[in-house]
Amino acid sequence: MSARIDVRIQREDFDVAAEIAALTKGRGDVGAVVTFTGLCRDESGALSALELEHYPGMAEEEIARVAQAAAQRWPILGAVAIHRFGKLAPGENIVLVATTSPHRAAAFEAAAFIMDFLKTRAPFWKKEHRRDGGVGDWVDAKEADDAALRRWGA
Amino acid sequence: MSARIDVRIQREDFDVAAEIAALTKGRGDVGAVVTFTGLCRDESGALSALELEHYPGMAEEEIARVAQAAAQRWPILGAVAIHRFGKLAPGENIVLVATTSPHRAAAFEAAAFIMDFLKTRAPFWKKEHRRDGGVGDWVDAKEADDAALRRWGA
Amino acid sequence: MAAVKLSYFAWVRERIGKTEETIVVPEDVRDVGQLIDWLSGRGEEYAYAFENAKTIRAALDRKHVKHDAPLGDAREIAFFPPMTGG
Amino acid sequence: MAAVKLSYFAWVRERIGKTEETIVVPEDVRDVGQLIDWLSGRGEEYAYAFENAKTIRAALDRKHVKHDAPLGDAREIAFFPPMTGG
Repeated sequence: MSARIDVRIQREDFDVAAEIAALTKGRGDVGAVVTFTGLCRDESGALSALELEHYPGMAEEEIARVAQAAAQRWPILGAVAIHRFGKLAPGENIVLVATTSPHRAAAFEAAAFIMDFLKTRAPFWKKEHRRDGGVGDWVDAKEADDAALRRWGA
Repeated sequence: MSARIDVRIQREDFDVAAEIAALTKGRGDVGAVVTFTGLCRDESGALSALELEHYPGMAEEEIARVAQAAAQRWPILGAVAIHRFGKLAPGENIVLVATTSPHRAAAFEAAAFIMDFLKTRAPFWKKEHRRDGGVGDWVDAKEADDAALRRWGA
Repeated sequence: MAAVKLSYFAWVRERIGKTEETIVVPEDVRDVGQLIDWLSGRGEEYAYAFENAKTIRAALDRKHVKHDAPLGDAREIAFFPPMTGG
Repeated sequence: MAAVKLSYFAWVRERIGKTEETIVVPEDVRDVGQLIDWLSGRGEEYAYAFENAKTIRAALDRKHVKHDAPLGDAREIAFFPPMTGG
């Protein structure tokens, strides 16, 4: 099965419904669409924004490699990954991963796999801006994110 | 964590973007939204439609029980499940499950859990309408769907 | 036992030829399996619907039950094939 | 070795005080770890950025590599902290 893979790195917001429509329109073989949307949290009101820095060029390439790996492992029909950069307020979208497949298990697993690897391999870094006016710390990488990779045998 | 659970059984289509907006609007604690959309496939061109029969009353109650079980097992903030009935053409939406959580693992697992149990417990039945004009068979329940429950310890 | 509403769905409904009916369950019919046996004796259409009794699912007052579940004071009993929604 | 473009991101960039620079790597600096050691000797800002060398990630021509990766004929070498996207 040859999957259509689409990766975009952009400042602007994305439209989940439009991405689902692009993956499914005019075809009768898609039985399952899974989307993951990651949003900026306010950390109990402490944060005014997250600033996302990325490595242009490598960010696209690395996420595409992750999506290709998912397409080799599961019979998915398509995958879209969009990652935003710049300063994002709480409640704003950060990342979208959408996968399509004839059946649900492949769509679910491929989407979770892409997110797990994207988290630890895509060259993005988050800096906190605090509501009290200070520029806070760079967000630390989480052990839980490395642990999440182990279930995929990585 | 008390999750907002919303179950609807309806003939009309649903709007994934509107459901995501309803789950996330005005709150800073949602870090992850997972949606699953199940669509009518055409089975390589053989099908003209699926006709979905359901048990009114029990369908809502049973899906709500499944969603409540997910909310007790994972720290989700909200869950929406919408299941359509009536005659649906290939490419049309059948079912939507959307879950929200601070972190991605709970949202992914709760959505997959709800779909797995909905498949084998929600009182819906699919009848095939064939493109050659005949009314085909009732779709058989799949062993794979029962197998999917085992990973949740059921 | 009081009058009980029976509902049928999918091919169980098609084989029996009705969506629902109200019956009075005999005293000696105490659980779901016994009700299926008793219904099967009511006519060819019931015998056909319940010919593979093991595959038939049942709900008492809109809750899934096994065939050994006592009917108790259920008001609504439904019979249907394994579910294929989602 | 030819001129190589170095790129720095996140707090590595902040500590070094520049986003990128072009350098000529000495002959005896053959892998990523040796390059980190050599850069650390170029000034306080580099020493600070690389003080916990083990936590620093590197990419050669936009591909993740470990510290024992030979520099080879890479044209672009990047240093950054563990990623926190998604």
